[in-house]
Amino acid sequence: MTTAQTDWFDTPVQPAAEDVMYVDVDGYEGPLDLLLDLARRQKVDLAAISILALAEQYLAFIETVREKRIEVAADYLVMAAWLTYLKSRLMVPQAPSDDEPSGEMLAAMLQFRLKRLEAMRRAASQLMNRPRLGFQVYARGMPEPIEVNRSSLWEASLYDLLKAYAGQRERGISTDYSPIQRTVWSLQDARDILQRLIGDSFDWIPMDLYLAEYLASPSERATIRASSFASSLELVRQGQIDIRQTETFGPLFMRRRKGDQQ
Amino acid sequence: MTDRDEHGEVAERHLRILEALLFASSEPLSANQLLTYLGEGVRVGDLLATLQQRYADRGVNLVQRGDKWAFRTAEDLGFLLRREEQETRPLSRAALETLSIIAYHQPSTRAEIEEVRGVATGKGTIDLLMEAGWIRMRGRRRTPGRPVTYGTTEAFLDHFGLESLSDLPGLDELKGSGLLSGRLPPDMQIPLPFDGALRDDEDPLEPDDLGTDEDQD
Amino acid sequence: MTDRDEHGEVAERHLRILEALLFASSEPLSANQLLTYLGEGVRVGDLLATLQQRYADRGVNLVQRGDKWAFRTAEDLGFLLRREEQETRPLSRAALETLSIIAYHQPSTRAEIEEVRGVATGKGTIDLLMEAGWIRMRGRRRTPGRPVTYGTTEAFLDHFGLESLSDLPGLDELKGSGLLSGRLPPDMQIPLPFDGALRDDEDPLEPDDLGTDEDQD
Repeated sequence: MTTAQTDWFDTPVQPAAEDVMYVDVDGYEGPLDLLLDLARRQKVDLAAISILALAEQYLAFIETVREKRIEVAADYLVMAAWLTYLKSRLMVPQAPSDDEPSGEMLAAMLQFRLKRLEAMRRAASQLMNRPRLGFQVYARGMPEPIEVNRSSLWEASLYDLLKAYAGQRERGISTDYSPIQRTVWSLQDARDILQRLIGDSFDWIPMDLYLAEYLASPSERATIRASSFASSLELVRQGQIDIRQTETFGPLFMRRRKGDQQ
Repeated sequence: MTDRDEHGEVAERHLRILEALLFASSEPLSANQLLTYLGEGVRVGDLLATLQQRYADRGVNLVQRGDKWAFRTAEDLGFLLRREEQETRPLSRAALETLSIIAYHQPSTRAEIEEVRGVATGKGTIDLLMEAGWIRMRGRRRTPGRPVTYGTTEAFLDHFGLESLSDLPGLDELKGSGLLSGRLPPDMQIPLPFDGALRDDEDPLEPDDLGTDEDQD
Repeated sequence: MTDRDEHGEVAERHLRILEALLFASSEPLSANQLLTYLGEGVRVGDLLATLQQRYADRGVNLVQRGDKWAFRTAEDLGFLLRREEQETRPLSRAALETLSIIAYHQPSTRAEIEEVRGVATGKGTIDLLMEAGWIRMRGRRRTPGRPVTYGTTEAFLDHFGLESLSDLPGLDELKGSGLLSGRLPPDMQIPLPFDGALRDDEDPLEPDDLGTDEDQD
């Protein structure tokens, strides 16, 4: 296992055996790292390690640290609890009815994880000791970059050009432009007018006839018709008038509704 | 005979073009990139093999990195060329471990890295390796939370002088001992580092995916 | 003979070292600089001459620059490292507006363009249109400051599918197509573009006139 390679990892300073219990937990990268370090001190192959002894060492370590009233990160306590459980599983023979994993299985799992972590560390170390680019191996020091001469082809259509021109000329015109005021009949106005015109007439008279006076102005025709029609529907709903149309697109006849009103 | 001469002349010209292009670039170039300078139907692979052989004993070698090629100084001259410069910032132990776990287990998620290390991985560690250009986000694992999967890059191969992931040191031994598996070895199938496009259980990253794990900050 | 073999082997090794050094160096190296890597008494000059000869027909050559040496792409392959690329981009609004004013009002000066646009026209916009080949400097206006006058080119007509400047639609046509609204002051006019050689108030450009406006930046 001893290799000539330098160990790339700054392994925590190995304290003398009797000092082991006083190592600060801060030096470790988590509980697995601590376990691995403790295991290494047993100076045997991880495959031959006593997981029970390792668990006891870990628990003792955590105990000492806590006695010294040093805060221990939760990770370490979770591992401690798990190891306590592992210990109990290892020491108490498994009942046949017990379908929890056996102590041996749990121990094997932990051993596997330790071996895997150690393997990954060794792999990292081997990677870093390879002839790396920029350290032992070099790329061309004076690369000759590919020169790209980029020329732009501009896109514009005659339409774009004319629009741009017209837009500017219009922008330049002094803005005494005022929007055309459109007369709009509000629904309320239309309703008032309609009520007034229909009055008490019980005869069917076409709506356009009622509105003839107003419809004379072409620019207002549409709004008058639309608003009046909408208002007439409201009046029908309120039971004030009746509406009738005898054919599609035919004239709309209106009259005051007869009935209980009087 | 004139025919063969002519053929040799054309090949020689192609080899010169490859030399020029590969010498000029400090980054590895793919056969396809090179092909655009040679013309349709030229067998770049054969030319590259010839060139590699020609330079095999020289002070500068033609090396393959993933599916790309580059000229690099010969490994055995490293001791001579070694410059005084130190690594600007040596990688932390956490970063190194994370890198090797990703390299040997890829595609791997953050949770898997943490499982191997037995400790939470700071976001900074992954970021640092991404910034170094050695790892990349590959996709998302098709499991709850859809965690991001990480893999190594071509720059990783280039930096560590590997032709492909199968050159990772000690890979066979690790494979044999079942240490690349997530679980206890015996009857388990042992996965190999995978740098293909996407594995069955991986989804591609969306273009706007920033790689934030849904269940993590 | 063994002696010569050994000699050859040492020389070969030295050549490899030179190759690697010259390849990896970020600047040309002198024989003296190279010597420090080879050891006392080595005839660097001879080695460099050998190396130069070996690479003479290759895609990269060993060249001497002053008293220093470097690898460089063979001159006849330099074209590989240059590439022309064309991209099409839409013309910016500022450029379109400027171009359209020049088209209708030519010959027009920068001040006149700015008067129509109501905003200052950057030198960059004019340069861009000149580069695109759509406008040219026609001459200088015979007014204080002697500003440069601009006009359109043949390429402009070509690009926009016009046979001549008189094909540019006039006021009525612009109104008819809805590009200009009906509510325009009655005195509004659209100029007829002038496409003669020089107008009465224009001077020709001197051959060495770079077109710098005297009263501007």
